[in-house]
Amino acid sequence: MINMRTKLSGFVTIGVMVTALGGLAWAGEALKEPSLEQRVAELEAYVNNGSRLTEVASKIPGPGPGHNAWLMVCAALVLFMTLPGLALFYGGLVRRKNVLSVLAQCLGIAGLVTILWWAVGYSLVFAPVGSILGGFSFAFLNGVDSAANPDYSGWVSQNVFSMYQMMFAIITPALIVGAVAERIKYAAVLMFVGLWMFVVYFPLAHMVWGADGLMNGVWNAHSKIKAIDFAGGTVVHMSSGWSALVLCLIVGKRLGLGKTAMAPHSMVLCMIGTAILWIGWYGFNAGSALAADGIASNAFVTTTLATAIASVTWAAAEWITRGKPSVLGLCSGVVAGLVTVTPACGFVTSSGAVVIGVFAGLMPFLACVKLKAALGYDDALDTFGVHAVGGTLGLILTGFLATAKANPNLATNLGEIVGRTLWLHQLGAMGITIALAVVGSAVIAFLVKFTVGLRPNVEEETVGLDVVDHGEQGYVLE
Amino acid sequence: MINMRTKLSGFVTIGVMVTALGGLAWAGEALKEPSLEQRVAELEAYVNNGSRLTEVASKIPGPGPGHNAWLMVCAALVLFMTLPGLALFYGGLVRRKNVLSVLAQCLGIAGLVTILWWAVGYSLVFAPVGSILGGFSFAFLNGVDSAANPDYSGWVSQNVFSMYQMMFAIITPALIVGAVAERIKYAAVLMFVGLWMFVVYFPLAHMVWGADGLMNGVWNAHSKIKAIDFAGGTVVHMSSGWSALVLCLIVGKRLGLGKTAMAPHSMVLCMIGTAILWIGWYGFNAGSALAADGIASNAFVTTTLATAIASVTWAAAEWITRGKPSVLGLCSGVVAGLVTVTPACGFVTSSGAVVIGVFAGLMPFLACVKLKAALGYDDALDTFGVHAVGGTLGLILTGFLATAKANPNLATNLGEIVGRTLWLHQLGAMGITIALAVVGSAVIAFLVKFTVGLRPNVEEETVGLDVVDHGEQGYVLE
Amino acid sequence: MINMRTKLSGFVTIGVMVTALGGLAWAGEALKEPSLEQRVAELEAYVNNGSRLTEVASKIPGPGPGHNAWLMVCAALVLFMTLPGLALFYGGLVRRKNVLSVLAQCLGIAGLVTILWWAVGYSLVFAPVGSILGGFSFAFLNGVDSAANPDYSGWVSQNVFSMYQMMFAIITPALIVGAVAERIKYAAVLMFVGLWMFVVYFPLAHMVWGADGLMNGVWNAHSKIKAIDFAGGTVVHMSSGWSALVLCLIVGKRLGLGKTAMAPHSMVLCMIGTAILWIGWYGFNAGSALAADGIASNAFVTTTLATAIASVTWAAAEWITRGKPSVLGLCSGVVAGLVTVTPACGFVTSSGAVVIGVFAGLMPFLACVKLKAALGYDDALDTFGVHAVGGTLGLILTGFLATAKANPNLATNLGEIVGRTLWLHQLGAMGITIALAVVGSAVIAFLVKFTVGLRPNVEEETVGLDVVDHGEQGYVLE
Amino acid sequence: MKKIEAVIKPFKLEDVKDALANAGVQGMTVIEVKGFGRQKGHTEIYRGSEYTVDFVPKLKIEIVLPDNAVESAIEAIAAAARTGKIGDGKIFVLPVEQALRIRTGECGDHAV
Amino acid sequence: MKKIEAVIKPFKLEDVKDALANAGVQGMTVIEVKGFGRQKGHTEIYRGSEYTVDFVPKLKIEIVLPDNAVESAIEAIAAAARTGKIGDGKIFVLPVEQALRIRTGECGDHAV
Amino acid sequence: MKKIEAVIKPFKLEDVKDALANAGVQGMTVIEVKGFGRQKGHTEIYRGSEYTVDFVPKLKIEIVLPDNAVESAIEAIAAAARTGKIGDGKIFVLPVEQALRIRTGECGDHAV
Ligand SMILES: Nc1ncnc2c1ncn2[C@@H]1O[C@H](COP(=O)(O)OP(=O)(O)O)[C@@H](O)[C@H]1O
Ligand SMILES: Nc1ncnc2c1ncn2[C@@H]1O[C@H](COP(=O)(O)OP(=O)(O)O)[C@@H](O)[C@H]1O
Ligand SMILES: Nc1ncnc2c1ncn2[C@@H]1O[C@H](COP(=O)(O)OP(=O)(O)O)[C@@H](O)[C@H]1O
Repeated sequence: MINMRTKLSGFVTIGVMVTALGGLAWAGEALKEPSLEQRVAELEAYVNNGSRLTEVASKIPGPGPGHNAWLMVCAALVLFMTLPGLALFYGGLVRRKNVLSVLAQCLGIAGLVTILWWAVGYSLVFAPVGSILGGFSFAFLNGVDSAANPDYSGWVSQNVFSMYQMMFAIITPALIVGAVAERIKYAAVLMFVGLWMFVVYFPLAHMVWGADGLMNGVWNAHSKIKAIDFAGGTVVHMSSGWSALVLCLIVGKRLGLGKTAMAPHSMVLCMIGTAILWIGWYGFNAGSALAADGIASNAFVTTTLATAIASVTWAAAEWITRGKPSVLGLCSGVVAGLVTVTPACGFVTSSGAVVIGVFAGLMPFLACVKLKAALGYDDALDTFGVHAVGGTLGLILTGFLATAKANPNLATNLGEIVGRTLWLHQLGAMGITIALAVVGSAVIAFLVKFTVGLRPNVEEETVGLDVVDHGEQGYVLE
Repeated sequence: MINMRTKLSGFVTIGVMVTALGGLAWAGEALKEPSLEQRVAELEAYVNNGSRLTEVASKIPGPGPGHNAWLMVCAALVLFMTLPGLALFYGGLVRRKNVLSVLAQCLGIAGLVTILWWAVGYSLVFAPVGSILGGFSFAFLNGVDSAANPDYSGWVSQNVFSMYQMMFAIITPALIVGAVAERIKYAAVLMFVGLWMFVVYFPLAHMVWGADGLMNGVWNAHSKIKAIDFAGGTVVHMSSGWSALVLCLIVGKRLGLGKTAMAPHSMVLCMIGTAILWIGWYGFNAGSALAADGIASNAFVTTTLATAIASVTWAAAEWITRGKPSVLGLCSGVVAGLVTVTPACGFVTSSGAVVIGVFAGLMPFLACVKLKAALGYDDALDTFGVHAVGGTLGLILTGFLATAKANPNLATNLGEIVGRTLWLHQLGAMGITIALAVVGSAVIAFLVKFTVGLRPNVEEETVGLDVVDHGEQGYVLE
Repeated sequence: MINMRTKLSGFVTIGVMVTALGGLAWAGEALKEPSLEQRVAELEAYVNNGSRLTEVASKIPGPGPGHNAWLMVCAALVLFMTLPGLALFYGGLVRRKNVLSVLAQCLGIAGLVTILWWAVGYSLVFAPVGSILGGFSFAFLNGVDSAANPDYSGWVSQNVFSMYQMMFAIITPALIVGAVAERIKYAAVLMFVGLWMFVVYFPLAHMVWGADGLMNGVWNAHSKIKAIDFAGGTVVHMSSGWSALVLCLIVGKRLGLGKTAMAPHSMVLCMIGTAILWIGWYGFNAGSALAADGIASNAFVTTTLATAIASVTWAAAEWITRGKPSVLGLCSGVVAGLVTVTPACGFVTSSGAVVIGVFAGLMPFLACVKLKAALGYDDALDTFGVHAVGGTLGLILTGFLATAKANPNLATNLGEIVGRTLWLHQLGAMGITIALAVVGSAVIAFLVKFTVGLRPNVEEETVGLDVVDHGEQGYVLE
Repeated sequence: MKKIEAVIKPFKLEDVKDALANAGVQGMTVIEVKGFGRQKGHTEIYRGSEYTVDFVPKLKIEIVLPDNAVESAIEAIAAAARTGKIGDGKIFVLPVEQALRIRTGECGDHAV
Repeated sequence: MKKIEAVIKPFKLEDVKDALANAGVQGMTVIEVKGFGRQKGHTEIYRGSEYTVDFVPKLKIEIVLPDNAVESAIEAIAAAARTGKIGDGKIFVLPVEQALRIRTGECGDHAV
Repeated sequence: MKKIEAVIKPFKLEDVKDALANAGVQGMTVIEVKGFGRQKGHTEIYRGSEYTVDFVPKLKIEIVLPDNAVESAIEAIAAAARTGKIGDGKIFVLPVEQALRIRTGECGDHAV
């Protein structure tokens, strides 16, 4: 839309400000005008992503354009990871007859989680007060407008922040479907995810990222467990990965597993999905700085290095152990690198990222190739092998590699433990995350099993979920 | 390219400034130097997307980095919507033998419209003076350089603004091709679009968005019709949707319609296109704030909510009425949500967006499934059902749901009518838009019919347009 | 993830500053505090992308958010060009049995080049001192942190700058594989590229873009050859294109060329790749301003115009010479336009871009269609015809069309020669680039040939590289 | 028993199927094939390269049926598949010695 | 020599192949086909349009073999392909007059 | 009339087509098939899973022609398709009882 808003902007921003500062200054009691020096200091605070002045009225009460633009871009990038990134990454790996079911699951989860997030999810995660779960003050995005919420990000609109966080809440349950692909009812997926958000995601996200969360080591001085997780090793990858394992055990193996070929129907789609995941992950990781500042810059670099190195490592492992590096290996390494560096990216240096990349290429490789074969569970698309193993690995490596050189915020509440006992706190967070995911998912899975049911019947599974659950075919190529 | 431009930048920006302010201060007559207070105020104006100082020389005469970066990103995102977003969304829905014809149409339209826009289009839409059509002062982008045009956006380069708007001018006619897909000559598409830009698009865009436009309710205090349309409900969606209906009636039905199966050849491509449309639409909607400010933040949120909810609603309607939610239903809902929230996104709150989302899921669903079946026109890919119906719906809902709480600019020229009679003005804009699109398209369609001709012959249509018009095949899979 | 960094930011930025300014002020000897006027001047410098104050301590020592956000986005966009852009553009053009080999080459090159770049590449290109090659001071990204490197970009983190440049180093060798697609061993590609980076890319990039580079006409006042190349006509396109010609001559023709059909297996993938290349190229070209300033704005516009016009021109040439415009023609025109405008985009006006677009549509068209047929080399996917021809053409046209009106930086070191003898310097740069690429590639190709070998055997080439080199199939559609 | 093999134009499948159903035929098997014959294919051009695609996509219908049903089936196919333009296709009849329905084990005319 | 043509359900291919191998059959050719018969297809809905896809994907197996091997091959196929549900498919036997192995030029029973 | 069915290696199609044209054959039908025989397929590995793809892509050519043309056609195919390596394929000859050109209604030898 065209605007000549210039003349009106004073008005605009004052409108915004009144809303924004409502909690600080009682309506009616106006703050004093700032001095010229204070105005300059606030402009500098914008550039530095520093704290706003609270004792005087602000001349720039809205979001700061550079940071706000960045977070809008990042929110779009994280959505891009799910739609179509993850949908293609997974969709390419299933058989042709089930490709649409994967796309429908990703789309349906995006819609469902949006509604839950709008209604209560955002509030349960980011509203005060509580160390396990937030409150209801932001329900229906009440009061969540274009002003910033200084508890989380000083220069980004809170409504943008809420959408950015929502994109994380969307991709997390979507990761789970990889483990049970090709053999779960559409209704079962939606019911499982709907419950899982309340039982696992919202509490975990609040505990790790909520300003008063139990495990928010960086920002909550009173947190019991001083763990750190920059962009979601626990909340996103461990939670989905461990839940995926439980769910796929309860759902059972695909019909014909081990007897009929279940080769990916399109490695091309899988590779497109991988590339989109990589690009989108910059929004996920560097965006988690919630500003376009130096910490974002650092996260951008560590993400890139760990990912590329994990990709090479995985492919090299294949080349050595079987004589051929595969596209799926290169892609799996990319995803494993991205997953593993996620909790670490804003806390480690580029050298730390290189170390993470090597581990990220090896451990998930072993999990997918050796462990799965040894134990025999049917984690169809390796959600457990990549996300649970990678996320757990990353969480622990972060405990050892995090350094205030990479992120000075680590020196505030955690100065005593970084480089020393931090890894113990990471283990604590690991334990809680796994326990919550495993127990929560098991309970929900049985609930679904005995209500709408988990699996299609044999005939349906043989025909494929696309036709059975959606009445469509992925390709009509005659 | 590498730069050490730092030392030169004073020079650079002065160069820009001279050009930019040419119209305000006569060349030669230098403006006074600003005071320190004025300099700080101008920096604040940048952060706030407020108005520049005009009475003194500016120390920051170029574009503002945060806003300018944002609009470059948004321009790229809107192009991404057409190439490859819309091309895939439509391309996946046609039969295999016509997929390339759709891609060629989108690519060809992008090229053709770029040339028209560069030559006269931008000028006819955004140059003064006129309430129906602009003038020629910006022809060949004359004088359109990196300085901002304060009539439209104070902190974004005018040349970036011109490209951003061009991307809208590209996608609009590309939307039309969905209705006549699989049965129209390539030359006919290009000729139709070439004329249509002059007859329908340029006037409509000027009337709605031109600073002195007839229907620019927000910014033109003298506008006859005080309509509001944030990102293109009239200019983009209604214009293309109603034109599509007319064109598909004149072109006639596809050979064999109703007898042979015309199922989408690749729902996978269609879903990829949908996802790209969604992502790109953030550039379309939030970018229409022309700044990374609080209004953009709000548009980002309303766009997300309406889209996700419309997707769920459409799929739920399918689930209820036919027993299965389909991927095409989820995708159609996404697009319908995006279309319907387009005119509203910068003017309504998040609650308003939820209401829009529900309507957007239902009305276009009914139009595509019931209305089309009842009336029997062959709108092949439902351009009318989604874009005309969704755009019209959105325009009217905006009349009821717009509020100065979401966008304080509504309080300036429209304080009297917002929340009261605004919807009547919306109806007025609706009438003019439909009349222009319907009459204009009919005239042009007959002109094309009797010159280059609209349809391939029966043999050609049977073989498919890819081979006939382009000498290529979409897939060679043997 | 979530932050309340606001209170800590002073600390953060001081931490960064100490590192950043280490070279300027000896540790321990603190700079003086800036005056209010100096603080305002520095904020203005941020907006203008101007030079920082060096004589006093900075209150905003970190990266500037608008510029930093922009360059992070651009770095992601340039990676997006390779993964999946180029991979799909090339992958769609090969036969079905070789599609994965192309994807694997692009992925493998991304990984390999990242490792080289991290270890020594960045240092050899951007560390002082030397006119042919840089030094080792930045090896292992030592000292490359979130502070800016004022030699290159005053308001962008140096680590982001290093990643941005890395994305160029990734796509360049990936372009080469198009010429030898469908008939080269995976190991050979990796070995060739590994050596080629040291022999061709790193020296060339340093000569053209290094602050003290031999051919850096814009910024190095002492450069011997006063050439200009905004975004990589020499470093990226000519280097890869000429190397591709040499390599494909040494590798030899595909088996059965001219006898069996080698039609693209998926023009749809090719078009998706083209669109992604176009979108990503905004990061490549407008990002090369290294700031979201007016020069970036100008590059955005010239890139768009030249690309769209080249696409139309190429398709028109096909339409005239053979009766049908093809999707491959439209796509080839897009890429040719992007390539040709690359060296010019930041130096020419929009009118200049239109001229470039027309040439870019014609010359590469003739090279791919006539020259290749006449000479008979098997440049499978036309890397030479598009990138070498387009890049060379663009370099020379830049010599004639560059103007200080578009980029005032041209007036500093080059005021005397722009518009006069600049084209002679461009010819000089052309000669050095071609010589280095041709000789370097020939030597390396023979080295590879006599060690790991270049080609698979006849049986393997017949079966296809996907199964032979990677043990996978692109599509399993039964 | 006999086996009828008919090569037809793809867009005629619906018509042929209906005609056969009317003629009492209940089962058949259809195969996508490439036909070479009098009807010519098309030319594709990709940058410098020109390819003549000299096959035409066709469908082959296979029906096994009792001897006495052959005549009417052939007539039904021929009538439904005819456009009168080159490339309409062929009908061939081959002898069949035995037939078996897997599900039931029935043999001979009962199996088809 | 005879030619056996068997239409089976796709997911039975492995079983049938193994059964044939056990019965001594070493070579065969397999074709993807669409079957029309008692077993019905499915319905697809795309926005307003409903399509009945009335074919079912099947595989056709073709084996040429000496007369004396026919019986056991038929039995092997029938046993391995049977599920007892509609759509299990058919087995047809046709006469073959000659066979030739291209590589060696061998003829007759030796060629198959 | 006879029907020749030849299974060949896909990349030999051009050569076989030319050879048949030289031998006077004007029409034929080609089908993509999967071959199982002496020639073995390949192995694919996807993360932990290994699949042996034990079919080989082949083309089947079908030609119906007058009895007296059979010999030369077989020779033409055999010569053109031979590489001497395992997997070159087979040629089978089956009896045909009737042929009809749909377009014209011509029957017998005139129809092919
Ligand atoms: N001798 C033959 N043997 C097998 N199939 C044939 C033969 N001749 C033609 N066909 C098939 O019949 C189709 C139609 O034949 P064509 O010569 O094009 O037209 P028409 O049947 O009208 O003369 C061919 O595409 C081919 O598939
Ligand atoms: N008369 C026939 N001629 C050729 N193929 C047939 C015939 N009847 C059936 N078929 C094939 O056999 C398949 C199975 O037949 P169908 O009637 O569905 O089940 P059943 O064999 O169990 O009675 C069909 O899909 C079709 O491919
Ligand atoms: N008995 C058979 N019946 C039908 N097709 C066969 C038979 N034996 C082989 N074939 C086909 O011939 C192809 C080549 O056979 P193969 O045994 O691999 O090589 P060769 O013919 O050189 O001995 C096989 O892939 C298969 O398609």
